[in-house]
Amino acid sequence: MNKTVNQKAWFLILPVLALVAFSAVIPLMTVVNYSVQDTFGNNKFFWAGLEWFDEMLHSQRMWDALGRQLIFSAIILAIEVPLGIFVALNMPKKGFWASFCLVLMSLPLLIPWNVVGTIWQIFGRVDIGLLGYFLAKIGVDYNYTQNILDAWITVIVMDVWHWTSLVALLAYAGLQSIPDAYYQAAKIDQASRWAVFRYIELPKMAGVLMIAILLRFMDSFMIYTEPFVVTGGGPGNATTFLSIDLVKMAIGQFDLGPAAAFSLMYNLIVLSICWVFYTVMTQMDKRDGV
Amino acid sequence: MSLILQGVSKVIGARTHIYKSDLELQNGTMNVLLGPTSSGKTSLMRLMAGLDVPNTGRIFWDGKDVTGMRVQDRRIAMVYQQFINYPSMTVYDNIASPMRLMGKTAAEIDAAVKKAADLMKLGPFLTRKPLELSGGQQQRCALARALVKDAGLVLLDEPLANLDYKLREELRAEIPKIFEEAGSIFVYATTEPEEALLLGGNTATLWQGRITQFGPTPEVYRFPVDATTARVFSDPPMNFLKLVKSGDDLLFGNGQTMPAAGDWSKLPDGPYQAGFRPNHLELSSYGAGAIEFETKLTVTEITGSETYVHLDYHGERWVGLVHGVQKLVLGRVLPVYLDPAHIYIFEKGGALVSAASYAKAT
Amino acid sequence: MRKRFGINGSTLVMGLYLLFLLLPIYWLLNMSLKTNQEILGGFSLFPQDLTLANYAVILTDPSWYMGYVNSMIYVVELLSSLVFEGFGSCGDLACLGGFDAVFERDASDDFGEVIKAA
Amino acid sequence: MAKITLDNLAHSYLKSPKSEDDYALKELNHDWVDGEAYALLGSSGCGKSTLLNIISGLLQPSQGRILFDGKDVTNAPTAERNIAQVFQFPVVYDTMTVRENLAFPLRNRGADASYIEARVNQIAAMIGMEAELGRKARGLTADAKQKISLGRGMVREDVNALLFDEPLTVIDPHMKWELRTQLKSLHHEFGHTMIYVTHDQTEALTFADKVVVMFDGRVVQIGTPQELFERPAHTFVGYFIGSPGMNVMDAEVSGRTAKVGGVTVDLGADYAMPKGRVQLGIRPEFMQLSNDRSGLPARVRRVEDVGRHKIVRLEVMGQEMAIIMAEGSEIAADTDHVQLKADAINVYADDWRVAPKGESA
Repeated sequence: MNKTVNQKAWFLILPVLALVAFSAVIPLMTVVNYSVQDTFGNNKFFWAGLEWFDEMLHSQRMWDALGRQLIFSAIILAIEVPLGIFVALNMPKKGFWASFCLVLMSLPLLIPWNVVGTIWQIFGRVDIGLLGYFLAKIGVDYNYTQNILDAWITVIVMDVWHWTSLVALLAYAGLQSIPDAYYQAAKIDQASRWAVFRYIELPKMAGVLMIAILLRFMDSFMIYTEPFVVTGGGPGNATTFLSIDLVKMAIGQFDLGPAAAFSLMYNLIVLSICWVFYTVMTQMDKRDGV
Repeated sequence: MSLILQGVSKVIGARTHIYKSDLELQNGTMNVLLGPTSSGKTSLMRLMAGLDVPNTGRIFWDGKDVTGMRVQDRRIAMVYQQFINYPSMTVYDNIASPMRLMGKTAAEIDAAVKKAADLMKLGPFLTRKPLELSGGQQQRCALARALVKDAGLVLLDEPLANLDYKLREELRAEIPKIFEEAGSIFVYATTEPEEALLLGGNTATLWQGRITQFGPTPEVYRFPVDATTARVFSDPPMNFLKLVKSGDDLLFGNGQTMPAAGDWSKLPDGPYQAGFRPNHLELSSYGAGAIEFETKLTVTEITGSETYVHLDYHGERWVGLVHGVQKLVLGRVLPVYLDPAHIYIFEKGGALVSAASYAKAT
Repeated sequence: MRKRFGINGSTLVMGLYLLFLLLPIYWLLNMSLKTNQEILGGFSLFPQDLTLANYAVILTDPSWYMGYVNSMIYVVELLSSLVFEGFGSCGDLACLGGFDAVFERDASDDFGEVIKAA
Repeated sequence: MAKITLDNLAHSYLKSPKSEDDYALKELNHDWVDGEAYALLGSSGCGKSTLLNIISGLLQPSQGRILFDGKDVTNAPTAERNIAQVFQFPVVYDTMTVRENLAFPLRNRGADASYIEARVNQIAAMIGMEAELGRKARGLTADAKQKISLGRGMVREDVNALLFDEPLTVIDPHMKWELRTQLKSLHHEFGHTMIYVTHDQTEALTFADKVVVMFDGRVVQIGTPQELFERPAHTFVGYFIGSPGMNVMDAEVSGRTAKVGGVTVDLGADYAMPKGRVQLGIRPEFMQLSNDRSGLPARVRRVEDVGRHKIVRLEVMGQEMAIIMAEGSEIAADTDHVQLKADAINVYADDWRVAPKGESA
């Protein structure tokens, strides 16, 4: 293609390259560096090869954290996606109430992570929290600092509270793009409510839902602040997810080598899952293009 | 002044949108690109505009090679099938926008906008926003914008397709009048043969990415170079009939013959295809020498003054357009008549070998 | 009849969902308007002794409000670097041939595709 | 199949309409005869889609009733009315195959599998999509999708009525012919009551037994294509039907003659003395150029060759008019008059047609 190309444009991306180098490449290389070295303190390092990687692969602690992490992500996806779709389906289509709902629903999305943690930390307390107090009142023995199940429920409900609206808003945008004629045709075809959902609404939402799932997965897979504020990873290690564990290892115990190896593997997992998503999505697009 | 496309082609991915084509458009002419959807009309226009760069070939404007030149460096105006205006601007500002970009003075702009608005009958609506106007008025606004731009090349991509039938009819009559004096090159894409005829000027017929013929519109209509062009440039579509020339006779149907007189006598023996337009079939008032076909009537459609008859002739589907309101019984055998002067003969490959003799007379 | 029930169903769902979203936020607000004694002293749905003292502390004590100041500085710096980066991305587009596309559209009013795509 | 009765029907999109102008559809009484093919013809915004949506139940009228075979269905939901409708833009279920799309309305009504199979194959043959039956509908071209929509509309045999809302808008001219003819032969074959909304006069006239012309929320004429062509009840019908539309000129009418700008024109029938703004209407097909000083003085402005005929644009006493001449006919250089065919002239008073004495209604 002999398109008109302006070579000067290359100079314009230099600042970006510099910025990316400083903000991403250098930190990453530091981590890579740590992951293959060992130290006895005093800023003296020596070569350790793949020892840390080997150690981490055989570390029960990491596998446990990964297991918890996967279970957590699976649960919140299983709740937030259907709930988000359900909420989107019930949202008003237009007018004042539509804007009203949109504004209120975006509130949790605007709250900083640690504040979300604080809110739920207080909300769930038996003595002064609305939720905890009422649960105690009706005789439910609820205590997220002691009981593993309660801790999990709290962390999950908190994430659902924080992020379901995102899924709902994306699904709602997908729904809004469906022309009225589709619903009218469905009425005339005597389609059931389920059929309307299955054959009209779901296909139209599929694209945005993939994005929602990807976003929610990545975000939940890297979750740190909120559970840390609420449970601090406990009781015991019950809610110690990957990034919490990583921080404990790196900063709490100063095991820089294993932590670096750990974080690189963590990175690889996230990347490979993104790649799977990307492949699935482009395959879908290809199928559409036929 | 002219726009010349030389061996231009466009391939995107595995699909060829335009096969190697040549075209020469003269200044001050109306040029119609006629062809069905996705026959390459829009692709060709995008090449002319410089929105796409051809894979092969060159484009010359006034003798200067403009292949690969950016759109904003050419003097081009374009109007689309969708009514495209700036929604937040008034009609006045919409029309004025291209002139403002050119840095004209306020007085110049005002005069030009008023003139264009007058031509497009938009005078009373200058202070309104486009979305407060009817579809027809919105498209007039877009046309007015193209008009004031004083472009050397004005591209109109099915500008009337989204309008009501009657509005289309009115604007169609106005467009050639308005653009007559502008002295630019006009290119107008359409799927409708009748629109091409009404616009006059020159017509290029397109079929599956190829320009099958280019010439003055009535000439292309009356002397199509091949069966494809004839089919594209006929609404309802042209009817076809298989023929075999053998000696002094043309054989068709179930052993019917007609004499191979005049030009036809010179044709070598072999199979041919005859084509004729629906309006040349007659039910009654036929002249001497007309050929009779026994057909089966499948459907009739009455337009109020005329009747479309859909016929089955030995498996060929024909359409006839006959005068008056005809009450006919469906499914019956219906004799129809055709004056041989209206028959075009194409060779098996599709190329025209003998034009209808009536066409030569007009 | 059926239609009305549908609207009520949706309203109910939305009502419950919004309640779920707003309760924790309400509780935070509720807390912020109570005195420390009231918070620790016992449970109440509304502040009995409405006070803005907590806000006064936040806005007057530097050890509290410097956090906000630092956040603002950070945001301003982030924004300026984003603008910086934004210019860079433009160049990025140009290299990929997108540059032409971006400006061509403007020049020839070619926003048909954009509208179609939308 | 059913007879559809509109009783005192009117609709306004406003909550409390005040004047008649607030009504998108003005009061209307009409019977749609069982088994006939109707076209609703009018320009955009004339209320034709409103009327269609009221019949299909997608819209509740602000006043009046709709009856199917005498049964009041005004408040019945769409699904209970047992009608089929095809929309302007193709509505297909993307994730289903073409076969599933066609079978959908039958499945929803619990038809048995063998019947569905047979019926779907029959419809697929009708719309010429047998080869694509197993394919996903996603990614098909717009006209293929619209063919599926048409097929889905026709797949049920027991519908009360088939409604079409400008179904051929997205279809190529050549394909339009084919589909319209298909619809027409389907109508002959199955005898469904069909209502076809369009702004395209050719589509309306060729499709329908009876055409309902709407203008500004009002039905101005219901008639066969021939009646609409020869005896337009309103100048709008004259203008809207025919291409180009009817020529209209101011005149003074008394009895069998009219005076147009000082020239006397024979009317061929007795119209007495109509009141209001009196006009003559005559179609371009019934006017003829002359050079013997008979008729109205005229000047040829432009000749358009449309292939099968020529359209001559004239200036007649300061007004633009059109006449149609046969293909290949020549215009004499000294042409300066135009003649009107007396029995093709209609007389209008305040835009409504005046019936001559002796004409049966």
